[in-house]
Amino acid sequence: MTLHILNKSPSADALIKRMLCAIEDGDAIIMIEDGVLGALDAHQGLFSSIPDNVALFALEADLEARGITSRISEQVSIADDKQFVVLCSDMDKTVSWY
Amino acid sequence: MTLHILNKSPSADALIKRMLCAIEDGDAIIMIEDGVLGALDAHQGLFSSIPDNVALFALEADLEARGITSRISEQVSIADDKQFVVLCSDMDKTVSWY
Amino acid sequence: MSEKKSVLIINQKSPYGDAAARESLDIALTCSIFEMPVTLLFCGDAIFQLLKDQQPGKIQQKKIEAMLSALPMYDITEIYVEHDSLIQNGLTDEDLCLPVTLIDQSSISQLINLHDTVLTF
Amino acid sequence: MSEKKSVLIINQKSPYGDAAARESLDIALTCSIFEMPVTLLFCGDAIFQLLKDQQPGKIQQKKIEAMLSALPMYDITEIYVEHDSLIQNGLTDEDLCLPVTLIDQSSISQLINLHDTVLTF
Amino acid sequence: MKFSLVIQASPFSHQSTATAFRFAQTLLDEGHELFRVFFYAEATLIANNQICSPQGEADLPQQWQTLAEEHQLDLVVCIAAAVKRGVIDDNEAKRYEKASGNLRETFELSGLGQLAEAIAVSDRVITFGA
Amino acid sequence: MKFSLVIQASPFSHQSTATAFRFAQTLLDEGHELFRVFFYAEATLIANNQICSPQGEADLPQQWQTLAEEHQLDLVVCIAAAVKRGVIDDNEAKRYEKASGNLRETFELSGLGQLAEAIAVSDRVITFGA
Repeated sequence: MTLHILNKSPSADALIKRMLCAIEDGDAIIMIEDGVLGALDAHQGLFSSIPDNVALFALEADLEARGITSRISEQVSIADDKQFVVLCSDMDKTVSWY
Repeated sequence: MTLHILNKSPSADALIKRMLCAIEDGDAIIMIEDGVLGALDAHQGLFSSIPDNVALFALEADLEARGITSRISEQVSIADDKQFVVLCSDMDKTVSWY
Repeated sequence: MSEKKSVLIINQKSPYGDAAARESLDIALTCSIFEMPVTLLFCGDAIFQLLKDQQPGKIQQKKIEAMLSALPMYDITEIYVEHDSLIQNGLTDEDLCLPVTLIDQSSISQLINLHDTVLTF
Repeated sequence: MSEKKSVLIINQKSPYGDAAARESLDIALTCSIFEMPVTLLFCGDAIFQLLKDQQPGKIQQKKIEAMLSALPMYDITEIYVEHDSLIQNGLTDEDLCLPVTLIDQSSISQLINLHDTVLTF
Repeated sequence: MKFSLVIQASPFSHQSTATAFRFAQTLLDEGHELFRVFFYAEATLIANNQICSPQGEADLPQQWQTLAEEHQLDLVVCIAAAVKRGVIDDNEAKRYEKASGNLRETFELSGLGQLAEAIAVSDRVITFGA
Repeated sequence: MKFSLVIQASPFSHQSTATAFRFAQTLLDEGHELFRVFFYAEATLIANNQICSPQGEADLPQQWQTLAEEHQLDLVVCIAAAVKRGVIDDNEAKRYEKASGNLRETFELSGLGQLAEAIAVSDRVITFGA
């Protein structure tokens, strides 16, 4: 099981498409830095293809910085720095997408 | 009349779309650095919307570096460094897209 | 300096993830101090520079929103936002910290035409 | 070092415009010297790192192609290329400077599964 | 659990070094071990001791140094990447005939082998890039 | 015709500074005037005199210096951008209590006003970024 760490916004189409192709059952995704822009409700379609058992997170500090905490999709859970570390240790490995 | 200087590859979709929207009759485009990847014959469709009187160039040194000089679209003219300078002086202003 | 060249600054980068937002703003303020007419255009991810309620304390950065709010004091009031980008992100101009003029992507060429020099960030 | 962790390096950046190609290669060679099994994957613009006939003399850089050609000497022979990216750019594996294995984008997950550590460039 | 971090992006134009710093702090708070932080490519720039962080802004080089001193962290800066970016210790200053080194305390220049070792011995290697 | 160039990207990870150098050389060869080259943001890193360019590779800082000496070019490095990146002249070294400056000869630290002036007086301002 892999934690996919995404730090680019939805404007990085090709990157996000590649990452989504690399997702397997039981993986998780965390959006950090500019990546959290993908958590917006308006971009819900972006992650429509991922399996139900793939959890989708966005990093709290980056959501708050950008003022979008209240605008995120229901699909996305907010992770604080501690949960980010927990996710990294719970999953077998991480892949950073940038 | 504006010279548009593009240095990102076709994978920068949104950027290229914005640049194409900003093109007017009589403008010119020069692809430099990674931008020259857009000169490939395979990406001919990218520039299908530009008016006939918009000239399309790619910088010679960057085409050669990447080994794609022989693979470029008929639409694209090769400019050497000197022609790049001439284009900048012939047009009223330049906009760099990156 | 004899001439007053007009400057269009095209912003395309999101705040915080990239330093371009602040670098661009510093140039806008300087040109304005030198009495050059400055117009700002925000496209793509750069619209997030203008979003209200930014709280970058946890990531130890300064509020871009607060810096941009100072623009009217520097007589920079020509602020354009690519409407298409707002829509794509589910936002409207009421979500922004400054009064702006919405334009379609297809109108960018007119802005370029109206200015002597164009800088991009 | 007791374990021999296997390393997958995912390359996505074009040569020359970005320094990532060389930085990635240096890590691949080092891991191989330390006897860690290394697999390289080239996706998107990174396929141009492998293209034949590069002549970066005028831009004063070293041939990435030449450096990559040395990989087999370092026992790095697991080289995968995203087939979709070749097709989009009108290229085939005959245009590349090394023997590679073509894979579909949908097979990247299998490569990730097979390795202990994944680095991206 | 034993972590190592690889940081690749410039601290001056990307968030990576700051995000990695918070991550390092948090994992140590949680009782994990941080085996090594490897600064590569543009991230090596952080170890220049002539950086003057603007007043009222985060001083990331100092923050890393303080964290390293508190927890005896191994902050390794890739020597090849650093030297070509003008970040050198006194040895390199001599070798390249420069007046003096400018490597910040607690950071150490070393080769990519340190990264290979970190990969070999760590349970998790997390990359922060841009 | 009177040109000025604005360079924004890191010389270590992008082509911009190299492309701008060829452009500068060519425009001078063609008999144009180069009023000023303004190094901004990450591009200010080029003026660090502790950079040790690898053997057999282009030494861009030296190339810019040589071109500037030949043509009395005005190479201006944005002071705010440079100082926070650890590129300082002797004045700044004193002000920030650093052991010494590391600004390469022929480069000069100055403010953004120099860019505004370049825009005001040049016929063309070409930006090289990434």
